[in-house]
Amino acid sequence: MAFVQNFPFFSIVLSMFAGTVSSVLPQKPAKYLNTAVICIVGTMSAVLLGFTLQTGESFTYMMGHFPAPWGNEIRAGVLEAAMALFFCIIMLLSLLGGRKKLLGEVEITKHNLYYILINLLLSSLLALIYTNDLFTAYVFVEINTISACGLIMIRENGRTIEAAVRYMIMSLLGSGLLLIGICMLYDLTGHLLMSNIREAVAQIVAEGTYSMPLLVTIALISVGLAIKSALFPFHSWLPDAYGYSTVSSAAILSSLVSKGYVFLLIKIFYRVIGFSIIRESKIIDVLFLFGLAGIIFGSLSAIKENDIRRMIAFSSVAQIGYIYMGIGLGTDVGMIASVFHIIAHAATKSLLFVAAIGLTDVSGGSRKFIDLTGAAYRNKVAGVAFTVGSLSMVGVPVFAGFISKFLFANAAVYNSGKMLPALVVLSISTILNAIYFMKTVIRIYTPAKTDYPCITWKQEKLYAVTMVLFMILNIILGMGSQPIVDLIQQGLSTFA
Amino acid sequence: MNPMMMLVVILLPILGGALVPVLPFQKRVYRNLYVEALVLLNSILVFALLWNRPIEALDVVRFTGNWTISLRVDGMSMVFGSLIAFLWPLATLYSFEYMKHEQREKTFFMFYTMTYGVTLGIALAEDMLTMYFFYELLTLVTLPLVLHTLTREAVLAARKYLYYSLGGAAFAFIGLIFTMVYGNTLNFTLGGVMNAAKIGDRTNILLLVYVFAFFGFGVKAAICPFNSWLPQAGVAPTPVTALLHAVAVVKAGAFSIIRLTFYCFGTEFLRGTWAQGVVMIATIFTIVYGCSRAVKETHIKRRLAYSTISNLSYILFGVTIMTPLGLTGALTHMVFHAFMKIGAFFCAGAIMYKTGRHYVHELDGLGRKMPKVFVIFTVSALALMGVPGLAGFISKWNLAQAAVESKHVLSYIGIGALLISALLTATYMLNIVVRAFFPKAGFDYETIADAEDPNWLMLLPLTVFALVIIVFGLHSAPVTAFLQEVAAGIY
Amino acid sequence: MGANLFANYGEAVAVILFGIGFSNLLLQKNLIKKIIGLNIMDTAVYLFLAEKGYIEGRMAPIVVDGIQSVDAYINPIPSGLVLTGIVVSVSVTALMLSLTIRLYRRYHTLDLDEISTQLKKEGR
Amino acid sequence: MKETVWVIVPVLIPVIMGIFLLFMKPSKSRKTLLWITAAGLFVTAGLVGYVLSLGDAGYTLFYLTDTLPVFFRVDSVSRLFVSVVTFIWICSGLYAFEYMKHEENNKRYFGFYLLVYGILVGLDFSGNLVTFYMFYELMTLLSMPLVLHNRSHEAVMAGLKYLFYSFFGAYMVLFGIYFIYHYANTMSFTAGGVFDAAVLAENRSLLLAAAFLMLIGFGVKAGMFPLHAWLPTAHPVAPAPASAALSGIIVKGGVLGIVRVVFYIFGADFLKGTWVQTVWMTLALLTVFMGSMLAFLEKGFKKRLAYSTVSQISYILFGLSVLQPVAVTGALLHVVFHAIIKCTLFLCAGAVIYQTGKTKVEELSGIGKQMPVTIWCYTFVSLALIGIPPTSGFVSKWYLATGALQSGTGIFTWLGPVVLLLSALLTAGYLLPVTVKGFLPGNDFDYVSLQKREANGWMLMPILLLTICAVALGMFPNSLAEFFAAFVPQLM
Repeated sequence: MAFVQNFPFFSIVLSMFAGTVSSVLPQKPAKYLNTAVICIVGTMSAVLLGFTLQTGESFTYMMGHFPAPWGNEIRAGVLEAAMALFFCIIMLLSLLGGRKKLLGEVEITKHNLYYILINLLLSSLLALIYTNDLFTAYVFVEINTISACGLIMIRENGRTIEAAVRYMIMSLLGSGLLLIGICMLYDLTGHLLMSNIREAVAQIVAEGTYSMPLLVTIALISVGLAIKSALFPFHSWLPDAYGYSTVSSAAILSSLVSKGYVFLLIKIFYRVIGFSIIRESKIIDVLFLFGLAGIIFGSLSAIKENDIRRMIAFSSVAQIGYIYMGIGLGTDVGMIASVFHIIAHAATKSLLFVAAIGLTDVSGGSRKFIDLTGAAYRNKVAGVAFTVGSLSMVGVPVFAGFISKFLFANAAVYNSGKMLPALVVLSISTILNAIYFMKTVIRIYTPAKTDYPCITWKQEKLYAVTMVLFMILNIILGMGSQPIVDLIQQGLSTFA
Repeated sequence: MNPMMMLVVILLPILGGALVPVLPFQKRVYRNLYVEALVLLNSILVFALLWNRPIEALDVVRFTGNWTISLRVDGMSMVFGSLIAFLWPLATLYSFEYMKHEQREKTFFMFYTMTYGVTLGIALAEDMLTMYFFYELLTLVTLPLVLHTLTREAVLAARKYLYYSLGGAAFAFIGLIFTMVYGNTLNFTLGGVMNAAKIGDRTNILLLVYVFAFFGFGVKAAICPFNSWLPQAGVAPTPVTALLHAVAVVKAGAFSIIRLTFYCFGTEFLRGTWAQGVVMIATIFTIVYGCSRAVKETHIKRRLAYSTISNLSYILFGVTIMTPLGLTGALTHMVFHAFMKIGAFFCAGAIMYKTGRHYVHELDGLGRKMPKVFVIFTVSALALMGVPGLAGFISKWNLAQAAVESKHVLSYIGIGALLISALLTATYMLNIVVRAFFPKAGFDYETIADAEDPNWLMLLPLTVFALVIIVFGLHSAPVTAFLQEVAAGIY
Repeated sequence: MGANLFANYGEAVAVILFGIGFSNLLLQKNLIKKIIGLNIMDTAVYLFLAEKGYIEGRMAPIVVDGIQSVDAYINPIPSGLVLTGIVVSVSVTALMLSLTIRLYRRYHTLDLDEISTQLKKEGR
Repeated sequence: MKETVWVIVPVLIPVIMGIFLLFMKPSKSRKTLLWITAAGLFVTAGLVGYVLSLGDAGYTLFYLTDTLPVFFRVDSVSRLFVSVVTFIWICSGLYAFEYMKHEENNKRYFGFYLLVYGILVGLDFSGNLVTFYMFYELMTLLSMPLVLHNRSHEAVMAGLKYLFYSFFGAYMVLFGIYFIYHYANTMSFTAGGVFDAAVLAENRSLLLAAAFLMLIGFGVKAGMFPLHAWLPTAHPVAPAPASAALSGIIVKGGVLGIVRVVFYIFGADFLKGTWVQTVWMTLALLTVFMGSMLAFLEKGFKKRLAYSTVSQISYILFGLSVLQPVAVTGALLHVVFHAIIKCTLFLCAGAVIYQTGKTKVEELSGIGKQMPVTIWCYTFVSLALIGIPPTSGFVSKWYLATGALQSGTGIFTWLGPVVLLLSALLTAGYLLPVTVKGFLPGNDFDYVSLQKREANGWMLMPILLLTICAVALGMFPNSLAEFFAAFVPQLM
């Protein structure tokens, strides 16, 4: 077995270990350590990606000495590696972008704690991506939740704590459902390893027994993960959590944490239950409907919002809706679209959050639109970046958003039953997005007489560089999307 | 000619325009020279390109899958492209003078020039995706122009313009997707690309999608009920209103609809279906609606904007007849209306620029003070009414012939609508002319002593337009013949 | 159906408990009660797992006098899961409680809606 | 038919001279202005005469589209109309020399006067429908400045009203033209129609509708009910010579249009006995009666004359609508006579206004003592208009009545003549009071204060000339009658 195949395990353990270490480190080393870890993990995943692309199939990696069906396994394929790599990139960029803000918002003594949480989050995300064992998945889901909650509340104020509590409650409900679901699945199949469960499930379905319990199980699991990834109408916690936590946290939460759960769900659909069976069940129709509802209501409440951060947060609700709509289409094309949108939205949304913070900083820290007038002239980089993000969200060609919109629409056509609702909602939501994002763009480009300071990119090199990187990433996704789409396709095929 | 030229003519204005604010010009004059030279050069290139055009297409960017940004010159491109290329330098000339009394000229000329490139992109697009791409881009580059004055109305107008256009594009997008899935190819082919085998029993859905897409693109062509952005966008400086909101942008909408109808869905597929009925009714209604609003409107530019709305629907009406003749009519009106309306708008602009008057009832007696402007205005007014011997008559004639020949009841009604609108046009245009030339008895010319004809920068374009209107009106045979060939797909 | 229910009453009870816990976590206003609900929920899950794991008349797989045949022992994995689950739930509960304390210190109430109204008053 | 460019010369000359006048420096003295105008009028008249002498001449100027020639052709109808136009135009032109003294902006007036002259010649010479339509529109546009000449608020309003009514009509016509172009073999006027019988039969209802629309459309210009309202508003506000020209000539443009459409495009047989004809006749008669009734009730002098125009033109329309040779002859005769008569009436009214400034009928008592010549002329032409033998009006009405009686068009055979008689009585009723009051103001009238106010030669001469024609043509109608007899039958 090739040495590369250890990388998944290494990356998980490495980040976890880094987390524990940084508990004793002062602020700066912790920071550097964390950055280093992310970079290393990134490179490892990159290498792994190369490897898997080369071999063309996925491999399982036995932890400990017990082989399946007893032991615990890690599984890595093209898609997993790609996801890991991408998550690392986004996380790194978000952290860099929010670094200055972090100093202002979190007292210096707590910084190493912050990085602990980040590291744990990373490890848990990686585990969610790689693991081949449902119960492990559950455990890391919880770790993920806890560290995410920590990321929210690390910035001390009432809002964040309240948000954290709401977040906890919601995700605990979710994980409770997930847990009971997993247990029932275990009860049905007697396995915890995905591949084995799959065989067993196939058997069950073939015999036609236990169809009802199976359905219940699927429902429990999907609902649980849906709640955790803030699918409408379980999004009540989201605006506060994203709107008031420190910017990096917001970016990471919105672009990675919720996506991690979605990815897990997709994984379960493919590797545990088997997508054909899912397609039969009515679950995905429900998800589809909630997705549509999420798209519309998310955008609507975003339009009503008068606070730029919360607006972006609400738009996340809509975007999650897109992803579930794609899943709900119940076709492989739809799934590809969803996975691509996970990536595209992660890139765009973190960009938006970081850009927004740049704008609010030059507007006396206020996030109300009225104060943001002309902000784009005071901080040019942020202005441009925000514009790019908005255009991508609206789905203008050359930006990432267009491609995912394109893929969704394309997928929708292949499902004649859900075609029209999907397409119409897609168009309407485009209009709504245009309304609230472009409103903001015009606002920030409307000159105003203010005495707020101007910031040139020289004053904040790091920030500027991050922004540029974000934009480049976005445009890469928009223009050269083909390889990524192929990659996703390949990965999903190895899933099944 | 080398296919790369197509890319060049698109990129040259975009990049050159982007340079405008960067380059350090000592004097206004230098910048104007630069811009004019740029635009002129590009127009020359465009004509060179169109007259000996490359046969093969040019793939620029590969999006996902085999959907590419690719350019090609066919008949339609020749029509639209040459129209744009002809108008732009003149309009630029005009705007040098006009923009003197506006701020932030650099940004203005930057985007003004960039728009040129993007519009050409629409003209040269080989397939639906490319067109959609440039269509979206057009919205974005023209936004700052609408926003230019940055007054409150400007911002509101810009927002509305944006929402409408992007929203429209969103629905057009559905059409794009369907042509992609149910068509043999995405490339424009006269007669449509729909694949009957793939469609099967989904005809009705496809028709519905056509209607969606029609109205989606129709937003830019200001079809009722999506027209309200156009009059509001009149807050932009006159060169913008004249060139973009009377020609480039709105005609781009019409152009896209032509592409959609004749080159994607195909008339065989559409003719005689309920979809045709729906869109036709929409256009007919818009024709009348636009005019009647224009009669009520007292602000000159808004009045002209409403008249644009109805005239655009002439074009669309020609399209919805869905016969080659109809297309010919549509194209004729597309070309001729461009000249008539831009002429009218530039006159209005000249009046505003010279006298600062914006409302019809303020124009009394100006005819004597600014005779040249008002004579030209009268010419374009008469042309818009469709007085024989001027361009407008010809295009209406072709449209009506197409309508009669199609033997479609709705199209008979359409002719009626054309004539009613002609009458209303007479109402709202001539009442300006009469005011200007025959002020009420006892009107003292002291109140407008300061008014005078503008300088050559403004007059030259105006004169050219007037001449073109008359020449086409008296001798349109070559143009019409060419357009007929285009409609027949010879090019 | 009824017979089935009676046959594995353990699972039935577990599911009922789970329901109770879930609804508490969801509906209670008071944070402490919510946390209690959370614990009930988790416990229900453990009960469920234990029920699965336990087989009548067998013993825990602990080797005292030589290894006997496999069917002398119960399935150990669920017990393992239960342990893990307990760990997780304990940590989560701790976190929740700490958060609750924080909130209480700030707003002197345990009612979440009350707190959010106060936040609105703060207007931040 | 021989191609000769001479055909368009009389069209161009006055147009050019008119434009020249318009752009001439205001400083130039009024005398030069008048000289140029006079020159324009007479030169054009001469040219017209020459062209008429050429016989059946035609000329294709150029092509609007590859299938739309701008084409001129001189046929009998053209001859008739163009000679009337020339005659009237010269008379009221000369009259205007004096009259326009008390109006400002003579330059503009005479400029447009010449322009319209040229356009009218073009209208009469038009050889196909599109050309005709082109000149028709131009006529409307260019004659408007004559209407709103004195730029008072009501004048401008009247001008616009005139404009929009005319355009409304014109566009109805255009609607028809579109269909004709598609179904007809050619657009150029051919006696007896340009359609294949098969086509006619095939699209009967459609083409009937088109024909009807075109009738109504041209009817607007001819002041036919229901779209006559512009006429009484527009004619009185214009300066007297202008209103004379308008009432005498411009309205005939509509008549010419109807003649062309009915006899040269659709052909009489196509319309005979159709609902179109019935409606047309009804409308015509209705207008005849209503016009004279309104004139009878009207107080303003010129406005009364305008109403009388409404009714008189509908005599002509009725004559045409009968679609019967004799009646048509009558109609065409009436075209000539009414032109002359109505022109005279307006000129007289103008003279009165010019001399005394009186515009209401009841103010005119004793006017006969003040300006006897004018009023005598007025009386004579009034008699002519009423149709007392041996004056001209009698002749035309006689033809009309007989035509109607022979036509065999159901009730109209007798209803037509009855209405005509009735309206003749009314005509007497609204024209003669002026004379009566004018000469016999009654005993309470003070003869002391009154002195001679006779208009001077420039104004009297045209009036006298016209009056003589009006009467003489009535006594010796044969030449005209023969001229008509020559071509009217081939129209049927």
